[in-house]
This record gives sequence, C-alpha cells and structure tokens, in this order.
Amino acid sequence: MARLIAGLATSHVPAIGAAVDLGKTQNDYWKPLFDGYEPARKWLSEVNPDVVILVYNDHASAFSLEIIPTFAIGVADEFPPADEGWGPRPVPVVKGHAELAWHLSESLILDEFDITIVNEMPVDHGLTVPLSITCGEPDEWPFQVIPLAVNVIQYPPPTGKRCFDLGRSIREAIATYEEDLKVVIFGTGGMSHQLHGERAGVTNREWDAKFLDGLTRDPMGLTKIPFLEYVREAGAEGIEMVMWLIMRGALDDQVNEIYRHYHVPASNTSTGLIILENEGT
Amino acid sequence: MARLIAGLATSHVPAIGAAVDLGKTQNDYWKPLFDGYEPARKWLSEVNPDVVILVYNDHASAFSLEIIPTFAIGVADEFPPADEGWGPRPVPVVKGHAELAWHLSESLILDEFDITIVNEMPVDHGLTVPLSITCGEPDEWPFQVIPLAVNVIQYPPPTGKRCFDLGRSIREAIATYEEDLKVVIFGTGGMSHQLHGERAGVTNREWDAKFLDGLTRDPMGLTKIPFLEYVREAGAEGIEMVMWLIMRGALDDQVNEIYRHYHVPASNTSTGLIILENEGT
Amino acid sequence: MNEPNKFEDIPGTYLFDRKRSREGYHLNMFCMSLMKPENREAFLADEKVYLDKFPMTNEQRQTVLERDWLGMIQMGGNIYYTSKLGATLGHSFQYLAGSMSGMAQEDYAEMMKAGGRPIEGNRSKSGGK
Amino acid sequence: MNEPNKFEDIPGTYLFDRKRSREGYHLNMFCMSLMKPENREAFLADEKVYLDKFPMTNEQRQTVLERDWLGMIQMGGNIYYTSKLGATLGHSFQYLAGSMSGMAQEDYAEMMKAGGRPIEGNRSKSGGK
Ligand SMILES: [Fe+3]
Ligand SMILES: [Fe+3]
Repeated sequence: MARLIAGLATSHVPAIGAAVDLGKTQNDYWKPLFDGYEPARKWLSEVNPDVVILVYNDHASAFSLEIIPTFAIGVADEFPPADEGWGPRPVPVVKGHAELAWHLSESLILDEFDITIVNEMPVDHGLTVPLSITCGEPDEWPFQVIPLAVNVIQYPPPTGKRCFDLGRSIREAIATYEEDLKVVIFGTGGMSHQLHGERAGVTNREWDAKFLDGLTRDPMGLTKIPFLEYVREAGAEGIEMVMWLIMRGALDDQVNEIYRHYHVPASNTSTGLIILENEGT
Repeated sequence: MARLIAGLATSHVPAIGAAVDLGKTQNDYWKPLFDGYEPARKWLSEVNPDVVILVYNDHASAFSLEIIPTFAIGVADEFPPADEGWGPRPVPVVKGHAELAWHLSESLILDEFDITIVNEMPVDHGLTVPLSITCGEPDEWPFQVIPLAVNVIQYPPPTGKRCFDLGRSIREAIATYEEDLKVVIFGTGGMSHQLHGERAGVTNREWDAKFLDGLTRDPMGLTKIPFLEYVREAGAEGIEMVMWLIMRGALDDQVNEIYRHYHVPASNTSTGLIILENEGT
Repeated sequence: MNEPNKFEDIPGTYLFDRKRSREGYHLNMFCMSLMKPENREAFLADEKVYLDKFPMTNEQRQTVLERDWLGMIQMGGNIYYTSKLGATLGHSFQYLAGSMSGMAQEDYAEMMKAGGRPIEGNRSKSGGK
Repeated sequence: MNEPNKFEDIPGTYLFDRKRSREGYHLNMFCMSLMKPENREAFLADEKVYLDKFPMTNEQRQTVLERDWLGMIQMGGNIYYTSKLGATLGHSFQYLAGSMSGMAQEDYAEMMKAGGRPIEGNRSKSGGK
C-alpha cells in the first residue's frame, strides 16, 4: 500500500532558483537562507520518498488566460522545465508517476473534486524551485513527482477550506493505492509577499508566524481565513499559501513539526519552510 | 435580477447537424425527427431567452488528451464553430455572455466547484447541433450562449450527483446576478447510444423512457444511477446523459413538463428532447 | 466481480479508462491533428510519412493504414478521435460503427432504422442477456 | 463596505479579477508570447511591429513602449505576465517591484533587506493602519 508519511511546505521564489543556477547560494545575501535549507535536505534524503505530490501554482507558463484550471494534475511521464522568458532553468526534467497520478485523478473526481487531467505541461519555478531547495543540484531528481497545479492568479482561487478538503481526499486516494510507495506531499508558494503595485514588497512577519503555528496545531482555524485577509495581511501574492492547506489536509489531524525555517527577504518575499510528519510514521 | 425559467434537454448527434447543413431535413429519413422539433422551436421563440447556458461535451475538438477539464465554462465574447475533420459547420459564430459567464464561474468556484475558466474555445457539434435543433438556420443565433463543457469521454466523468449539484449551484448563481435577464439552460447529449466497438448501435427504448420520466418527476432518483448502469443499459456513449442532470439540478424541485419527443434512429443514436418549466414561470 | 471486470463484462465495449488513454495517446493525438486542413492534406498525400511524426506502435500504425476501425479502438483509440480520421477519409460515424461491428454499411443502417441493436442479449457476457 | 470596495480599500494593490482579466487580456497574451525565444527576438528587433499583432489599446501599447510597469498593471496587466516582458528585457522581479512602487532599485533592495515594506500603514486606505 502507498503511505503518505509527511508534508513539507516551502516558498518557491524564482530568485531562489536563480541563486542556485548562478552559483550564488553562498554569498552574503543568500547564505542565511540556504543554510536554513540544509536540515530539510538532510531530512528529505533520509526519508527518501518514492513519489512527491507537489502542489504549486503555474505562473502563466503551462496555462495562460486561454484556459485557467482550478486544480490540474499532471499524469505524464515527464514534465520539462518551462521557459519563463529567460530560457528554461538548467535543471533535470521532472519525471512523473503516471499510474499514481491517474489513480489520484480518478479517485478525486469520483469524490466530487472537478480535476483537470493534464498530459502536456511544462513546469515553471513554482515546481522546480522547491525541488532545488530540497534536493540541491542532482543530475536527476531523486524521486518521481506528481504536479498538482492550483489557480491562485485569476480571482477567484479555490477557498482555503476547499484546498484543505482536497488534501483530505488525496489522503484517502493514497491509502487505496496498492503499490508499496512512500509518498511525501509538498505545499508551495508564499509566505507574505506582494509583487505588484505601489505596495510591492510588503511583508508580515507576525502573520506568517501565526500561519506556521496554525499549520501545525490548528489547520481548521486556517481554513477559515478569508481571501480578503490573505491579500490585506500577507500581500496579494500571499494567497499562494492556500496551497499549503492542501498539503496539511492530506496529513493526519495530529502531526509532529520536525523543522521550521523563516527568512526575509528572498528578492521581494518572506520565505518559510516547514516539515510536518504524521505521528504514526 | 436574472431569472432561470426553463430547461431543455436534447440529443446533439452530428448527423442531425449534417442533415440541416445539407438540406435533408424533409427527406423520409429525417422528416419524422425534425417534425418533432417544431413544437420546441415554437416554444423557444416564444420564451425568447436572453441567454442560454448550454451544457454539452467537447468531443476532442477544443480539448484533447493534452488537457481534460471536468467542467469548463466559456467566458469569451465569441466561440467559433470547430473543424471536426470535415471543415467547420456553416453556422453563425456563437456569441457569449462574458459578464454572466464570469459571474457563474466566480460563484461556482466560491461554492466549491472546481471550474476551468476558458477564453479560447471552438465549439463542436455538441454545442451547435442543439442550436440548430432549437433555432433552425437563422443568420445569427437569437440569444447569447454560455458554453459549459463537461468531460464525459475520458473515464471518469463527474458523477450524476455531482452534475445535479452543479446545477443547484448554477441556480443560486443566476439568482444573484443583478442584470434583468431571461435564462434557459440546455442539457445535451444522449439518449441511449454506443458509437464504438462490436456493440455499436445499441439502443434501449425502455431505459430512455424511464430516464425522461425520472427527469420530470424523480431527478434525485436519477442521480443514483451508477456509471456502470449508463454504460451497460444506455450504451457507452449514453453516459452523456449525466449532463441532463446539470440542467435538471438548475430547475426547481417541481417542474412542468411542457413537451417531449423521442425518435430512433438518428444515425447511430436514440434521440430525445424534453422541455421542463419551473412552476412559478 | 470487481469494478474493472464489471466493465469488461459488457460485450463489444471498450471503456476509455486510464489504461486505454495511455496506450492510445499518440494514436489519438495523430487523429486530433487532422482537425487542421493542412494536416489532412499532408496525411492524404503520404500517409506513412505523416504517421511517422507520431510515436505510436507499429500495430497502431497498421490499423490506420488498413482502416481497421475496430483494431484502433482495441489499441487505445477513442471513437471521438478516430472519427476525425473517418471524416478525413469521407466516412460518417455510421460507416465506422458498421465497420467496427462487422456489418456492411447497408445492413447496419437497416438495423438502426428498425430500432437499433437490441439491448436484450447485449448487456452482459457472463449473464448472457 | 461591499466586497469589491473592500479590495479597493487595500492600498497599491490591483486585484486580478474578471474586470482586469478582460481589460488586460491582449496585453497579457502579448507578454505570454515572449515565452518563445523567436518571439522575444522578433519583439526586440521591432517592438512596434510586433505589438501590432496584439489588439490591445493604444494606452496599453504605450505602457509597454515606455516600460511603465505600474501602468501595465493599472490597465489589466498581471505581474506574472508582465514579468515575462521584464525577463525579455533582462529585468528581475525585484527591478519591476521597485519601479512599480516608485523606488530606485537600490532603495527598494535596501528596504527588502531591512525586512520588507512594513505592513503597518499599508493595510487600508480608509482605516489608515
Ligand atoms: Fe508563486
Ligand atoms: Fe456527444
């Protein structure tokens, strides 16, 4: 049987990917951030998952205004890094897990989540930066990845509660998959940041800390945060954090917080990383 | 306020469109079918809706295996007829109602339906044949159309219950739209038919009659029909009838059946048409 | 009987599930490409050269060249895709349906006019009714 | 305060709602086209000719030609689209953010290093805190 053993949430700032790609992770600006990633890398390599379900948002790369899926699952064998205007990132092609991705899609649709199934999908920094953060620069990514793309750009994104419930349904789907697989789920994006307008650069350390605390101890409380509060308190692009609730919904009610890292800034953004393990594991 | 006053369900067989386009509607084969459409045309022209929400499935025209949305709403101003291999049908461009379509999309997503919003979408026979059936051959379609495309090709389609519930949510969304608009909803596809394999051509008159009866009097009963029963009893492509349940869910619990027409065959298919009006209207 | 077997129990029916969707991906995407007139022309001008652009299996390729409409379905083709090849070749859905069910087009058309293929006897392989 | 007004109450923030999405459609799709290297080359070779392919308004066109990053947002541009124009011109997200908030890039970078733009005073136009 497949087993979901842990969740990890992390920011997915493009500048973090650029720092890796340009060899700047040890300079004064980036070292404090990357030093904080080391324990997460160590943890992940010890856990050594077979598959990571990677919840992220596409930033107008695979999808555009032509078509805006609320939830899209990638069922292909491979996902190439996207060209976001400066050429594709020099990172390995992302290998999918088509069988589990199809199983998830089927199970979720039959459980009344209206999933979009995708076979052709370049993956942008939203997906590849979390891989760089947690794996460094390997020749091949050390696990298979199921991309789960969430619309958080075009209003309205799914509600926090809907995201949490999707996580719940993912948990059930994994529990009914027959192959023996070790699965970790990533929620990505955030933390407080705004990339546009005169208010660009806004951060909110207290709000982020409360969100991290709630993620461990009171996720149901977080599902009640309205869209307006995300925008006002965490910056317009801070709404990405609803994706962390999908990760959290997929875990057990009680989790152990294994690690937490918080740093400001990465480019325009407050960054956070948290690791939560199911108690039984 | 926008008012949803009635629903209409009809088959959307491509050969029916071809009969119209090739001027064959009065020959021996097609006349009995088209004679039965006359009362529906008369009814619709008297109702004279401003907008029709047209629930249909795309048959690998706008979407392919590259991307398979469960529910997609077209929010564009125009939708061109698709080229399905024999050139686009010679019918008018379909005019959308972007404001109401966006309102529906927003309202549905906030009500936990995971809608895909679409701006570029050619529309195939699934959408244009019901327009030909109900409007004949005008120079312009006499109302604006909001396309709502449902995946019923790739297993799994949404469940009948999910479709009915989507209709319920559409009803609420229409009731909160401020502009004074008269709205009719179409459910299309079916009735019993199978287009592929050695069993192609199968029909089931009794099952279709029960479905039509249930649509008027016991739609909740219909929501319990499992996928397997659709395939076994109504033919593999008969699963299209779950789309009729979206139409029905959008209507009131009590409806008046205004008209019914049933005819076998149109090409490979049992065809049906039914008109249901909300009692208050 | 578990779920997949329940579907397999329906005679002459090929559920377009994940297995068939994956198996037939390139065959179906080849058919999809025929929505563009320039691609239809290129295909008709040299079928083999055109087919080589799509990484389908040799067996799938053969079904296209031989107009084996049932074989396409059995190898993961979906009727809404293969019908685009049908349209390119001037065939209606009814022609394809007749071919897949092993009937001459006229006999198939007569059967449909008489009310279609009866559901009785076509529900189940095991149940036999 | 009704819903839309609540959002408008947040200072310096442009909710990418249906109104902006519709207004900015072609501006954003122009930016999207710059994901392809050949389109980036064509744009850089002759900006005006390239822009004429996209039916945006003259005002939107002007914001592109003048690198008016805030103006693009105010006319329906979305940052994830306009950042592709930024990348084409060699600008980082941080450069764009500085420009939109009316700061020199160095001053903006210093503000971020010092912990970012404070949330205090930036929550509400009406509430003022
Ligand atoms: Fe992001
Ligand atoms: Fe159909």
